[in-house]
Amino acid sequence: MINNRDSQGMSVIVKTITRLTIGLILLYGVYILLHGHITPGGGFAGGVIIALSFIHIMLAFGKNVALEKLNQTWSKIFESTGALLFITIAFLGFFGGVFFNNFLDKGEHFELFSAGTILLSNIAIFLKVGAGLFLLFVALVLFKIGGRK
Amino acid sequence: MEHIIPLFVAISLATAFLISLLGSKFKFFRTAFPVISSAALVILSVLSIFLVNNNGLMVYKMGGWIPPIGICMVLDGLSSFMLLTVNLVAFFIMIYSINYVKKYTDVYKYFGLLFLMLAGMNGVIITGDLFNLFVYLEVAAVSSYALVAFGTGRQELEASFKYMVMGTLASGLILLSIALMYSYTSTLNMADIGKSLANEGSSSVIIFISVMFIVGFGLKAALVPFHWWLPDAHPSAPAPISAMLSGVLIKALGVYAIIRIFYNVIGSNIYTSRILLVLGTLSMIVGVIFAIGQYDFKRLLAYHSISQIGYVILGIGLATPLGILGGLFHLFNHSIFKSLLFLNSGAVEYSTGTRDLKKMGGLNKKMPVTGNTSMIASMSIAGIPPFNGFWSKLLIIIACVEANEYIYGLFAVIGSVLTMASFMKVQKYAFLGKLKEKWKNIEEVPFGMKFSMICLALICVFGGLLLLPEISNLLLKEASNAVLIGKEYVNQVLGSV
Amino acid sequence: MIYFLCFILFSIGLYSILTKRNLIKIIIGISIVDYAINLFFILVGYRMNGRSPILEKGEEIERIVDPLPQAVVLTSIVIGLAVTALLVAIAIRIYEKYGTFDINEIKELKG
Amino acid sequence: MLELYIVLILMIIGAIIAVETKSILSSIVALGKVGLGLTIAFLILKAPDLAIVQLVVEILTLIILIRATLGRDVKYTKENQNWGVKFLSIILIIIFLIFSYNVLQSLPEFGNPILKVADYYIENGMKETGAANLVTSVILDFRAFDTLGEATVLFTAILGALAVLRKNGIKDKDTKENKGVQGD
Repeated sequence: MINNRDSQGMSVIVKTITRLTIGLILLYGVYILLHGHITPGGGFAGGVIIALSFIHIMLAFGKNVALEKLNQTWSKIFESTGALLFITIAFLGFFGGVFFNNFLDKGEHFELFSAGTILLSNIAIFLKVGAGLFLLFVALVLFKIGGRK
Repeated sequence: MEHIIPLFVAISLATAFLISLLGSKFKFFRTAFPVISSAALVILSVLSIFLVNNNGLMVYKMGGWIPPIGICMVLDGLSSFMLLTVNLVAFFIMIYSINYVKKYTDVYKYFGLLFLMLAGMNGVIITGDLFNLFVYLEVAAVSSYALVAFGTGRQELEASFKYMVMGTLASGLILLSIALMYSYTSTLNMADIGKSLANEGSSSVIIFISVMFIVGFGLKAALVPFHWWLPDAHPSAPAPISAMLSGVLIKALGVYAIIRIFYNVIGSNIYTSRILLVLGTLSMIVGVIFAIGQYDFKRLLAYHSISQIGYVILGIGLATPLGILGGLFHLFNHSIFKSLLFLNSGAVEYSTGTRDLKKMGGLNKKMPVTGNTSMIASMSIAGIPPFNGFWSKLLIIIACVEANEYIYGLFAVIGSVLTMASFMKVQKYAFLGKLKEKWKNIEEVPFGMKFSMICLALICVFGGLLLLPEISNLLLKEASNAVLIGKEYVNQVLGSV
Repeated sequence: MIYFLCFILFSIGLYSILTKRNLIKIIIGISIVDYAINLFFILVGYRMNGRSPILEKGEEIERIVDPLPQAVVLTSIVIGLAVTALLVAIAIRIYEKYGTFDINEIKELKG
Repeated sequence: MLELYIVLILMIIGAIIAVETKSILSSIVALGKVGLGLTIAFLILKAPDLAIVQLVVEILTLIILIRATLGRDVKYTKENQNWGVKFLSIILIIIFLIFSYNVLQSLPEFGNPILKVADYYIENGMKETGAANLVTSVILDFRAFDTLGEATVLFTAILGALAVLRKNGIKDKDTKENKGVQGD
């Protein structure tokens, strides 16, 4: 039972503006993620922003378009992989002697590739949070459509 | 060897993530894998007991940072005792679940959530950091909210919502007191907090924080003025989850945290002991009085959980060596027999589809394993001599008399008698007597469920052996010593860095 | 005094949880309680005329506010979001079963 | 710190509106105002990391809450007439506030925290972890175990929400009663 209105999404104005801004939002999310150890932000904020950008597509264009870009199976896999990646990083700490050791070279301060495992952890959290929140929103929305009598 | 300490959390988390990644595809991850993983956790807990016995208290520095800077894990007698209790019960529940959850859809989510709950409990037990305790408490709590609603029926959802609101309120109070504590001591490590407080004495801030902690953790442990979510939440969950919630969750999140914070960190004083004694007695009596009138099997058991937690708190509140030993021993025994009883109720529900005691009758003839194991568990909980419940209740009552708290001892005896009456009713209605017409064709439950029930019943029968000097020195004495040393904990943790 | 304002915010949320009968209002109350606690934690770590805990090239390290409460609150915000999401999921499932968000009409259990 | 007081008072007003207004949608919007106030307060208190996170989380919360209420017949709430509960709660809250007022006097003064552990982070944080953002260095290195827990809570909540929202909880039976579409 696909509701007509949902597949059409919102008005042309909204769609056009979304098309223009969505790239910027995605870019901003990635920036926030990668510079988490130098400037404000980090994996969590980046992940939420990415999830919000997909939610944005979904609200503007309807759920089919959004689900073509990232469907539920994949987001589920991304989510679990992110979580597993994070715990693997924790296990890798045993190379440095203890659980959760930041065993990599710390590198030059203020550089993008510095701070050892922090960047990797950020990416793991980003995957988990972004995919997870999108999945959650999709579940809530799909449930609503079907739940109405 | 000290590297096994973080594994308690890491293995259970990794298991949960793997199940949620692969569980929908491969059957292995829904059946054998949880059992194997939880067996590994049981083996690790047994190892940890020997480790503590050899080395005394052990501190594991996460990421290599020394305690006040980073998070540390502390393994002492009390933690290893709690770890054994939690993981042992969880192991039997995993075996039982494989058959029981066949009626639900998306079983892998069930096992994933169950392992997340286990990870949360292990994290709470083993951590040495106050905020970290809160985080893992939330992991366990959030997964338990979802598991209560797992059946997605009307009652499940309502109970889960109620439970969730109360649980979140409790977490909020706990977090607020952690914030106050941080502002007052400027550290989050439990040992370091204890050290800062040693110089302060008891000020109004500490009293306020203590009250908030008692309310917060009291809500989690379902002590009496804060108990009213439990009789809804525990019966509504699937039976193995009820066993997990009543058997270990309220103890790991409530009782353990209360013991750790009030004995080892803030330091016990006459007021907190008095409050715990009163709350314990109140829970003991009120819980059992409510239980007597119930005809819903699981609801009755849930009220008994409140009552039995009262015994544990009463023993702990006495603050004498014997009282604490009795309280902890009762905690272990209650985990075993209460999970067994919930598993029995699940087995009955599995075969007959009802929880109403009035509709049952004579089930012993058709379900001999369930009937007999529930008989053992009932006698255990009622405190009939050879079984484990008798010994722990006896210890608590003797401890009351020794401490000249005759009134509390009297209440404990009264509670025990009422418990016996209540379980005689259960046996009479459900398992003894004449078999009703409509249950002519029911069958005993599958092997996995039987196996768990028999094993737990065996532990009930031989549980008293834990009091033998050799075993008791290894397990119970270590645990009660860890409580009794009080603020010496602080020096031991900071000393071993 | 500023701490006390924060506690007033906390009390408003508490009042909403204790007295309101609508599931969404209860969720709102829980969110307000979360906000108040987070704000309190950050207030605790603030230093008068402090600087944010993000270092920049060639700057002196001085009067930096306490980074630990910020890290802790980050965790706490995420936990708050998680709890809210689960609460909403259960609430809309309840709506599907009962057709209402009103607690007075959702009373199968005795309490 | 006058601006902080103003923001806080605005937040309190917003919270009162959110709690007391009859329309659910306005109540959610008022909650958004409180969250926005919190974001600004974080900025004033020199916590830009939190301001970003709070802002995006706030948006997400609002979307979820509005999505939950839209299309459902719950525009207005009925006022609860149970004065006993109200009276008791107010008494309880007043007692709580009186006690907390006394307690808050004995905390360290606002703006002058003790900074026992934090000094170490500030002095050595960048040297030992290589991250210029000290908050990140705390959450992903010094206290990474907390972050593992935090990520797990979110994971749990999402798994739990998917479990709660699935089409039929129990196989075969009750298909008539459960009409929802599967959540995943």
